Amino acid sequence: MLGEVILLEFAKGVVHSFTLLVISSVVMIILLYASRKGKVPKIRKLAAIDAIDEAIGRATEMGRPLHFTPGIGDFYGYDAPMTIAGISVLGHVARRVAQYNTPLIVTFAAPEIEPVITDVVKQAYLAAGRPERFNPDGIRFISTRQFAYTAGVVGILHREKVAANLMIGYFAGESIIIAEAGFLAGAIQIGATANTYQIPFFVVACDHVLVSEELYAAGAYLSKDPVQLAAITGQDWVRLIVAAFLVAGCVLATFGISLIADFFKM
Amino acid sequence: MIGLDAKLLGIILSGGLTLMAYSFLYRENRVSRIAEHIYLGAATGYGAVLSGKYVYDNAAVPLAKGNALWAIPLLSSLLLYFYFSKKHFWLYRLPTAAIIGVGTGIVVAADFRTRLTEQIKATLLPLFIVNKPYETINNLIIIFGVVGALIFFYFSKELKGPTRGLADFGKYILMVTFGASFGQTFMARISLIIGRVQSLYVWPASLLLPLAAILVAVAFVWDRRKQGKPRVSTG
Amino acid sequence: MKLKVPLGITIILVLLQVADYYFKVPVINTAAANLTVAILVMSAIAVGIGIISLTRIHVRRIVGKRPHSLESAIMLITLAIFILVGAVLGSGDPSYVYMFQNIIVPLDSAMFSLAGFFMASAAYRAFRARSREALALLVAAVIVMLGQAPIGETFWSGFPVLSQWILDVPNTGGVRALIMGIAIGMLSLTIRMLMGHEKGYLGTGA
Amino acid sequence: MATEKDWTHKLATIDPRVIFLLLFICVGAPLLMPFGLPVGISPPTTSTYKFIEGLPSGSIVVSAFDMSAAVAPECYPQVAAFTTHLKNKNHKIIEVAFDSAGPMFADQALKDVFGASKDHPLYGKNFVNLGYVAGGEAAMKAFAGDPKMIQKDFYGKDVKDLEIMQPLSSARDFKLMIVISGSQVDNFVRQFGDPHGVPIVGAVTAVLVTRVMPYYPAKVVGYLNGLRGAAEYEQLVKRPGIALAGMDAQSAAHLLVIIFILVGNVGYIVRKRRPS
Repeated sequence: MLGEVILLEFAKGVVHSFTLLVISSVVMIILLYASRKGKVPKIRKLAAIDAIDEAIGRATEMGRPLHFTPGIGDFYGYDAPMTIAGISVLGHVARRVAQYNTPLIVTFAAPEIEPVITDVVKQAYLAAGRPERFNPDGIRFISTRQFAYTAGVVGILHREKVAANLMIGYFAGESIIIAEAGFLAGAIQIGATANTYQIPFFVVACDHVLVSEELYAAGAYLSKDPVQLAAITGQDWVRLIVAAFLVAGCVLATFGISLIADFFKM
Repeated sequence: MIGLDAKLLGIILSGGLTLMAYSFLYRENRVSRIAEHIYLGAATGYGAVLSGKYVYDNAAVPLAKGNALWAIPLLSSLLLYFYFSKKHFWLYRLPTAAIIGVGTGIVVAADFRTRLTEQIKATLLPLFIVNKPYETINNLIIIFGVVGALIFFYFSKELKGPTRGLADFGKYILMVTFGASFGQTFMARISLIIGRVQSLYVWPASLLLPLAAILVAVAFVWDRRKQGKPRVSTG
Repeated sequence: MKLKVPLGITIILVLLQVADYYFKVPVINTAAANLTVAILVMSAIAVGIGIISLTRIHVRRIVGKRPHSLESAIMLITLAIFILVGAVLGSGDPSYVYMFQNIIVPLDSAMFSLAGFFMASAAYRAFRARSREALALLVAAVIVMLGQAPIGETFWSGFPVLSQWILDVPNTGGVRALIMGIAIGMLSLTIRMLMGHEKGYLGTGA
Repeated sequence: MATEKDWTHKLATIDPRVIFLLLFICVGAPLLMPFGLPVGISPPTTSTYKFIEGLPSGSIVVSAFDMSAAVAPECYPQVAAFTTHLKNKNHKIIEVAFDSAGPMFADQALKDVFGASKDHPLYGKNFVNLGYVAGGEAAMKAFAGDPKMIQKDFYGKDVKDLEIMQPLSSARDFKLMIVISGSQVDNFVRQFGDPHGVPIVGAVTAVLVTRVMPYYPAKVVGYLNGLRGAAEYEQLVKRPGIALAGMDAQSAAHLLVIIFILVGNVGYIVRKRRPS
């Protein structure tokens, strides 16, 4: 009965998408399992992520704070994965600054992510063996309104003489304002977002940029955990599958064969 | 009469706040700081009121009408406030996990289609069209641009040989994309400045313009004398 | 317990939402739709956390007589006024709309318009022909700018055409590749989450 | 190594505040004294104009204000321009808002074009401001199904008593819908264009144009591209206004930035070429 309903009412025009989603997921899951058996995947160097250490080093040397923001996103919808990826990077950053005793300021715009951020930072200080260095005043909700948040961050960057500014997560129209204000305040800057319209602004105003999907790979890359790295390899496998579809589809389209094009209409 | 005065006051207030915020462009200062904090308080307070209204309209009203199911989100979201408890801190994770589950579930399913498969579909173009050299070239740029830029992000190893060449082509396509996107947005942002300047030209806000100019000039002379060298960008 | 239960909740809800998108099963579709509103209600309730911690930070600053206490006081007073007036009169009241129109709106637009100034200074500094890639970025930006503003066509009527071509052809290719990569990256992140490897979002660091 | 006082160094390291000040002047001066550079009229603007021109006099046209205050600098001049055109052609205008900031701009447009809003003798006959309908896309769907679902207009008058609303039973009676938006037009295509066959015009921000293009010209019969679209329309309706002056400010600002980019590169390249 239920099966009948599903078969008949399988939402129209999404068969191709569902098929590809299943294939991609299966490929990624297989690679994750393979890595558990000790197959350590190789990943090329990602300069912008490696630069995070450089930024922390500089803030430490100068004895000035490091500012981290996962952006204006929350846990709902389009911005959710970017916020999550940003928080994942924050965990690694917090562990390093805990070791070096560099002051850390984290700002954000969605109140519901505050508990998670506090939790992540606290645990990172604990993991680094320095729980006493955790400063709750560094975790700052600024405002729910986009440009009020921007105004607050810009103020903090200047007043607290931030030495390193890490913007990793979801950003919209405020990206250029925060990034350029950070530059004027003399901070070394790393920008990362998967909001395509905002990447150019990070490219012009930041020292290092994680372009689009590198944001999602950053947490896994920093963890150096083979299982997580396998997920990045999984991204590459899916990328190759997609490229193969594209090339084959275009070649067939050239000769007027619409086999693959028809599949994507299903 | 009172209505008119309120209107004039509004014009002065919004003009004044605009100029206070703009004073940041000279440097971070007490005036811009005050505007910043007025803004933070006002915007956050306003947001809280709207959130309150949302909760009231969408959960409290149905609950009062007897739809008891709405008690679930209301009560479970109170668990978020265990964030302030030292002992049962972790309880905040339950509602957060629910928010994240629904929040990412929605986007993963929909975006996989609109951002991946629909894009593949749109890129299935013929590599060669007879007697249409212009379209052929455009198609080739789009197809090799998409494939090249996808390959450019290849994480598993450094690329060599022909794939390297393809990735390089992708890199240039990405650079052109970023440049074009920057150039295209500039006009929209200038439109915003135009909007602000127009609001400053309205009487009596226009009275504030010469005042602001004098203040900036004074600050400039003051800074020069204190030999606070103006910040300089690096080449 | 402290991790497995929340992880379980996330997994079930993600799968439910994915099923809702791809299948027409009335039970799932209704549940998913109601959950969506429920989640928005829950996020809205979370705003209280923000208000509490904001107040905490600024009160501490005033009590500790730290720098910028005056600004903190201004912040707290405006916050209180906007919450009280809104709660008492309602968000649709003309006085409240007036406050919104004359305080928040101008500051919104003033802050946003700083983007115009900052784009100009960033363009001057960053658009240098340091490498061939930088040159591609710079040339594309300048052509599109000249294609947008009427000044471009005054110089050469071809600028709008060339600019449109850049937007339609190479830009289309670039944007497509970017968003396809993002969809793949997002899937990879979600699978890491669902398999219990990416736990940052549950507050457990790395 | 070139010295600090070298001219090439100066060209490559101009204080950003000089740029800020000059940009402010470049925007501010042309608004006071426009120099009137001609603005070429693009096909989507022309097709919008022609579509409105081609409707029989007295057609029902809906202006849907899905705009927030943040996009007003781009979108309001468009509203003023096309509302003037609708008035000149004697079309009946129904203003409705799906963003809470919308009704204020709808009211402003009536005052600017007709000289008065609710006190105008033709209010309720030739034009109406229905105010804000909460609920996003669900509200759009309801409004498309029954435009009289709105009880009171923006000024508190009973909608069922207004003459202009009498012949309406569903969105099928709309001859055109002009969507003023900075966020999306997709929802309007889904709720009005696809199910009811209402032709749609997008009065949108420049950033949104790329998302409107896929619908043009099939479902969206024309669109106005940000402030530029408004300036083009002002020329078509022969009512030069705020947008045309704004285009001069745009030209000056764009030229300034391009000059600065060139200057920076001259400084940079000369320094690089010079033996150290």
